[in-house]
Amino acid sequence: MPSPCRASLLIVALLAGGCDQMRNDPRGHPLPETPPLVSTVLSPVRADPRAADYQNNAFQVSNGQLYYHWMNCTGCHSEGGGGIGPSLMDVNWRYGSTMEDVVQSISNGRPNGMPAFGGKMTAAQIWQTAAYVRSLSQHVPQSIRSGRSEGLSVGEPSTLRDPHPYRAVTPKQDEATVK
Amino acid sequence: MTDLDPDLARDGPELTGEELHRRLTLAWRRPAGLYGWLSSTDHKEIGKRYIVTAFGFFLVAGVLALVMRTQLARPESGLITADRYNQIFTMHGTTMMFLFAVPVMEAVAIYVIPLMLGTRNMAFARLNAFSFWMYLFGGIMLWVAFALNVGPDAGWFAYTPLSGPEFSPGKRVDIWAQMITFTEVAGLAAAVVMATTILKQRAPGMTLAKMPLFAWSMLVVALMIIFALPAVALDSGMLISDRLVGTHFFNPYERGDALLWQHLFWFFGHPEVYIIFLPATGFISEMTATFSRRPVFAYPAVVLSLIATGLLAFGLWVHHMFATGLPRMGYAFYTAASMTVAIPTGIQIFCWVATIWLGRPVYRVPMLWVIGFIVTFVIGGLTGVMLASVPLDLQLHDTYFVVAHFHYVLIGGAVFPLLGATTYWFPKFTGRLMSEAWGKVAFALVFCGFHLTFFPMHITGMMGMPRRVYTYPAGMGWDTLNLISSIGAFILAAGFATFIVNALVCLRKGRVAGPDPWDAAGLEWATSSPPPVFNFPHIPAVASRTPLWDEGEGLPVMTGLRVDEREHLTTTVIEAIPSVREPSPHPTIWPLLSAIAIGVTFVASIFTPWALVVGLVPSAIALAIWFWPKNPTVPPEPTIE
Amino acid sequence: MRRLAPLVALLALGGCHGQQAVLGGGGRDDALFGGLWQIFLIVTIVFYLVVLAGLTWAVLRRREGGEAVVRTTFYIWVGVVSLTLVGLSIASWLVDRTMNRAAHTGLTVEITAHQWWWDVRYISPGHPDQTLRTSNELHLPVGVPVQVILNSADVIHSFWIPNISGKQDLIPGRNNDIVITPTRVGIYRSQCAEYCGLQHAHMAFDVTIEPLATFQQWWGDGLLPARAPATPEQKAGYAYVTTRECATCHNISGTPATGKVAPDLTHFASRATIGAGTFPMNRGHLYAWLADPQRAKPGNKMPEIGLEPDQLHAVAAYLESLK
Amino acid sequence: MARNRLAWGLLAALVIIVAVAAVIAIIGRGDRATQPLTAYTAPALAKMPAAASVPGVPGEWHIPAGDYASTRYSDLSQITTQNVGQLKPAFTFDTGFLKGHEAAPLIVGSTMYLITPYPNVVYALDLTKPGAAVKWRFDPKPDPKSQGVACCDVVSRGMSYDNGRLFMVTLDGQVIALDANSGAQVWRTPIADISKGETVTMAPLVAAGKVLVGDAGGEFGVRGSLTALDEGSGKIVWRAYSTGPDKDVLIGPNFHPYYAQDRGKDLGVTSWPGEAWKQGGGTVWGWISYDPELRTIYYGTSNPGPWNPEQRPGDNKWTAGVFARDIDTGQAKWFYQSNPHDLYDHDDINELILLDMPVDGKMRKVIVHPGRTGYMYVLDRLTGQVLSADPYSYITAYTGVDLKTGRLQHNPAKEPVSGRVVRGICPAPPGGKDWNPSAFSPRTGLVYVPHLNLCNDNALSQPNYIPGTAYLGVEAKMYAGPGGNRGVLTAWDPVRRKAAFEIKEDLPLWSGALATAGDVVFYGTLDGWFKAIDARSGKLLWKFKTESGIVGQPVTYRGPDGRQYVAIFSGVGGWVGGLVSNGFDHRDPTGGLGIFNAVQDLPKKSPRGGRLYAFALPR
Repeated sequence: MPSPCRASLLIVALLAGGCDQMRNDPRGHPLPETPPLVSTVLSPVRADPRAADYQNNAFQVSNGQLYYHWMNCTGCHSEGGGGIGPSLMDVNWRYGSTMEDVVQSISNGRPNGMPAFGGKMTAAQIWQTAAYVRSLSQHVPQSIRSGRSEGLSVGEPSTLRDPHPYRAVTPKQDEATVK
Repeated sequence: MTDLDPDLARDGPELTGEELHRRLTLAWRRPAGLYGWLSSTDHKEIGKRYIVTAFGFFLVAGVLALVMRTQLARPESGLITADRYNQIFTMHGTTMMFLFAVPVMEAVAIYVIPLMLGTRNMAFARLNAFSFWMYLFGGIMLWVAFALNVGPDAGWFAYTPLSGPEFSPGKRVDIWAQMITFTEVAGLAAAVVMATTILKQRAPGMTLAKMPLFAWSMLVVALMIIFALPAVALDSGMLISDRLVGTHFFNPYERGDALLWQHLFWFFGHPEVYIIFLPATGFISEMTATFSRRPVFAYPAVVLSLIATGLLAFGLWVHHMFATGLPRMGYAFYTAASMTVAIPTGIQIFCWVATIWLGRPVYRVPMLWVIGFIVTFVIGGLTGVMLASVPLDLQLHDTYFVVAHFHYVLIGGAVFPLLGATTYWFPKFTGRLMSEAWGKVAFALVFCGFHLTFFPMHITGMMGMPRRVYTYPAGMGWDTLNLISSIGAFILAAGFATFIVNALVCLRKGRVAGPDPWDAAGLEWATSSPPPVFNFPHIPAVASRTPLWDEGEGLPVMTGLRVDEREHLTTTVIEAIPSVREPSPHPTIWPLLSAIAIGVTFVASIFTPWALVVGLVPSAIALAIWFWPKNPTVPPEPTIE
Repeated sequence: MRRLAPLVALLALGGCHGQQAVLGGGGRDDALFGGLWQIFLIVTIVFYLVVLAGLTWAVLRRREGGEAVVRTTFYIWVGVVSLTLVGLSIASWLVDRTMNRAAHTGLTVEITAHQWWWDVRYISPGHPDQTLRTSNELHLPVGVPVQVILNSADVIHSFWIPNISGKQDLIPGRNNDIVITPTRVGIYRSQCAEYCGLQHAHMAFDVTIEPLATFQQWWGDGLLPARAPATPEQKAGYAYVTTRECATCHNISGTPATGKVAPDLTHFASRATIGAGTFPMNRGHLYAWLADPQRAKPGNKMPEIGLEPDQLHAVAAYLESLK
Repeated sequence: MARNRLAWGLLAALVIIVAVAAVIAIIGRGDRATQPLTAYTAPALAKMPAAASVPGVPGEWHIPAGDYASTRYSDLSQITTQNVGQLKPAFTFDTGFLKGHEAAPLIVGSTMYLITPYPNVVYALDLTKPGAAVKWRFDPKPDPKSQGVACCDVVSRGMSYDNGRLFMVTLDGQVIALDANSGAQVWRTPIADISKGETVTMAPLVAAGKVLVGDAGGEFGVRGSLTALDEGSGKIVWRAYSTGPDKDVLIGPNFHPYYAQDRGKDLGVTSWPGEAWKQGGGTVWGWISYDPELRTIYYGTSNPGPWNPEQRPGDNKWTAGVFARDIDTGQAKWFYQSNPHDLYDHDDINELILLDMPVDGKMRKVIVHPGRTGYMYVLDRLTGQVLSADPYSYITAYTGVDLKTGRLQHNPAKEPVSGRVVRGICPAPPGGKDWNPSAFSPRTGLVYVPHLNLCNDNALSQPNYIPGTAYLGVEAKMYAGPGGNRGVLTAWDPVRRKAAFEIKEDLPLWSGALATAGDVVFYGTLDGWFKAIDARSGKLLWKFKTESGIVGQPVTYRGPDGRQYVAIFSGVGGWVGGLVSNGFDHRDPTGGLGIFNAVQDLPKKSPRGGRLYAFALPR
């Protein structure tokens, strides 16, 4: 569709939640177009332009969901609830919750046991996985996330789920296992 | 309005001619200007809008088909990306099936049926207007989404789990599913209006046995819509709930089933293709009778075939699912059912050929389309019989053989009769005739282009080319055949373009047509072309199947309807004995506003399920005002002695 | 109208040669299909000619009347059409029954379809260590009925080797199966027949039908671990492939590369295509695929790794050595 | 109008009934012992084997299991059923760490030795001083990365003491020998590789001059093994793998398994597809028993990897079974696979209690072994024959054990299949009983089994093997079994092959048990209660609320002042307690490999903690 037609329909685009959210560019690193007006208003401007493109694009978040399961993240973090690793659905972030922090955690690992996936995954895969991880705690617009995954039901229908991030009870002592 | 003498307020021998025409126009006129245009409830205006919109979608979807054929003309061609091609073939299928085929048949019927039955307006006139607006908003939503790269890309029947939440990220399939909700509401509304008009508002004396065949086919189609469309509305509702809210209707892990989608969809899917085909048989019956100068041979046989087709259509949907691994004995039942549905169609073909054989055929352009229809559709019907057999279908299913089959039955079986009917009723719509010469040129181009495009597809299908591939490797033996198809597609497009240009040009420059240019027999040819806003000054009475041929000028009429108030006559279902004079609804803006409120609710519910709750309020208000009883200001009726 | 006759004849001829063609004559079911196809074709052509004849006569006839003869012809026509259809459905049912009654002789192949590639496991009951896993290729012994168990890991796909037998869908949550009996040695091509997303067009695999002995030899070779790298370039490629991104998804038996979610590469070079039918297997295409898989097959789950030129040569050299 | 009144009446009645039912249901839960309290004496008693006791002074505790036969019985009898009610805490010691404290304290002479969860600090407490002051402290400094590959909390299950030396293992798999007096390190030998997901959490067993340690990491696709190190030098004497060719598994000519299913050449390879045995699991992270007379050790191997059974067709030898090996050479004597082709992560590493027991009138050397499959196995120690296998917990996954062939019969309705959730599989992956060891009392002849009552829904998915990450392929959701109580203490009579009495507990029982000559049995609950019950009737005699959930192993000893002390660690953790020590989001029922869903109320009932409690009768 030639670009003038797209520009003329921008108003309707606001209604349809922005047209770049559905861009199905499989290349993995979409052209860093300026993110749609709507999302810049809601969230502060990012240091790395790639963050917005991965985080605001349903296709990238869906790929991130695939890699989250392929790279065995569910083994330690389950479907976001935690287990060996910490929970990714609540507001407690040990190493920061911005896209860049999550990408850092995935590619370089963390001292207390998070393995480094730097050599094992490409940059695009890491960015997509980070986008999905942040969608677990509702840091990604609702229209981007999928209703459910095709497997074991890991939660009740979204109308019963509370929409904002879950505020976990932070234990009184500090996080570190060693006093 | 001038205060009229109360006893002159009714049409009758003393109030007739010019004076009656003036008063009736005064009573049935709609307010002028845009507000009047938006609030019109006249079946002719709604019918014309429907036809023009449907043909608009037909052309746009046709352009998409050309893009697809250009991409497939050469192997491994990189003209468009895979994602774009998937969106285009989904939009082509969805637009053709949901936004063109079914609505255009209803549109022609909305215009022609009241004239055929000799009544002044359709039964639920405001519901009729509401149906058009819902259809229009559904179409606009789909195509705006396509322009914004949010077009659906899971195929026109969007099998789960590909169309499910995990494998179709984003809002693409939601838009598709919501479009289904729009078109189902529009389809059901139009069907209710159609069935009620045919059953309750026929001209006095037009018993069921004297009803024109097109009215019979539209009655069967209306009832089929009422039974079939809810299945897909439920299916798309469940898919939206799965995708947005997280229910598990189609998730095999949690007691759902991926095949549930297919069963529900095809339970609607197959009746849908007959909902498209049966009105076309109505067109063919009307045109064959007119241009063979005699009524259709064995009228009862044709009517029974229509009803049989309508009933059998609901019993054979599983032939779309022969490869999904259901029990083989069940398949044998569906093979038999799919074969049986060919019998009523075979009977109708015989009756049309017999009518031509028995009559003195006149080869005007509509008759050419009838001949083209028979030649093309029978091939489609026969390949359909082949696909009904399980062993053959297991090889041919989802290949280009099936693409050829359904284009033969849809373009051959429905678009050819539609183009013929448009040419046939064009003088009644516009008062002018389409040019015969350009009509023949258009027919030739469409006929040759069609066969050149779709016949080779039988062979590409036999050579193993699967459906819906955006490209194919070279050296498979498919290259030349695809090239031929692509060339044929452009010829076909040229044919359609010629037809459209012929229609547009003749709007003004066509030969002026009198009330009955083809010397046909139906009641629609008893009124002027284009008919006045109230259709008939006096409601005609009917004594046979071909009133104009039998009574000619001395068509008996029934008088007594009010002149200063909108009124039409309701007759009994079987014998069409006049029973009640009923007020017909006045033009009102509320169907449009209700459609806007409900439409916005549907679109917003794609983004948050709570929109359904919030949207309920404006919708309820609009509907309440629409249905609010208007106390009649006119003094009560003296009873007819 | 006369122009249709040659086209109809062409239909009968078409499709009888070619790697991926119905009536290819490579399997028992395809032969049964051929027989039934001939019956249906002849019957439908005859009926079509009758209709055309009737139409032509009706169009050219000038005289009127003759209601009675038309009425009797009508009854004959309805009778003939109904009987023919009944006959056709009985014939179809009989052929379907024989197709369905194929004996099964213990050779089982489990095929799991993924979004846009095929995972094939050869099962020999009672000997789990004989289980052979390959991807995007199918070797079968000629003349031996084999049960193919069909399952899908994501969406609905369709397993179809036109030269050998009809198709059967692979549906998640359902265990479909089909028994096919190849009857002619040769190499055929198969392609997914149910729309399954972005790269439905590039989801093909090659079918090699060979004598039983060759097949068992192939199966035995398949069980061997991958060949060790010989040349220094191959060693560099081995180092990259078994430690970096490739090992996370791909499996090469006998090496630390043990990923399970992508095609098996143990005997990659012995396959006929790259990327499930996207490219033929040769050096040029291997370079193109490794450099940018998204350009060749956009949307497929193999990301663009961005290999340096020397890494590209090393990896390509190592993969080519995996016969 | 009459119909209206009738309708309203019916509606009101219905509401009342529902309210009453709700009240009953609420009262019904909660912690109660409902079993009828009948005195129980077994006619013919099982006895402890003569040479079971560990060299050393009675009244001390040198290895976590108390003795080589793993009976956890102490013949101290100062605390009896009459006076246990007056037990008071004598002293407590805060370890300073907040993870799962699963270890058993050791008492040698007048010093108590403790090992904490990661970073596995060892404390020596001088019992002569009031409040048990710290004599010395040893910090092994294990690699912090090991915390990422410990499947079920960074725990340690204890140390072993032998002639002047303490033998411990760190989470990252380094076996360390310490001088018991000074705490100085004697030698240190690494036996596990955390980059492949291998850790060590078990308590090593020291016997016949050898330190026996196995690895852990079945959830990470590790290849299981048992290693014997020389007690003096720390050199590896022999290593027996649980999968692979016979020479790796130390299967030689004198290997005589009782059942045909376990006989064959290189079954460790032929019962696996392709090279799957290299990530085959079969780790050794549980309990080892030793029979000095036969110089034979008995231990169980864990679940095969990955959890998803469809990825590993075949019996998956030698996982989920019991090995008997010669302690000197490591050569296998016999093997019984209790769970061929495991479907539900039912390891077989539970404790193996060696007894001499009358079977069909004849005294036989047996092993009593409460399996994770929910069956109480009684095996013949010499041949590996299954003498009896009776369910001690609620089972739907299996229909029984065929004593002729020894094969476990699966219930086809409950076999996991891809593409569909299989529901109501009991017992859940932690099994009828997880690692927490039971105790045996020769005075009553009963085995006191602290176990679970959990079921689960199970869904298979596509697993991917990446070294150092979890290799599962299954998503599970666990919940309480029938009756709503999630834990049970069963007193099982191996001779009569049925339960003498049962005590239902609300939360899953994750602590070990201790039986004493005073006919008192001690165990702890997940919400912190340390309980003592009458060994014969199961009546609750005494309980004490500690600061955090108890997942440790109770021990008893005679203190320097001659009084009998009972010591227990209180610090919630382990697989089930991980949701408290790691934090967990209740909206994801598959958390913690599925177990967090069964104990969503635990964070409210048990805070984190890490403290040793020692109880004694008042002076």
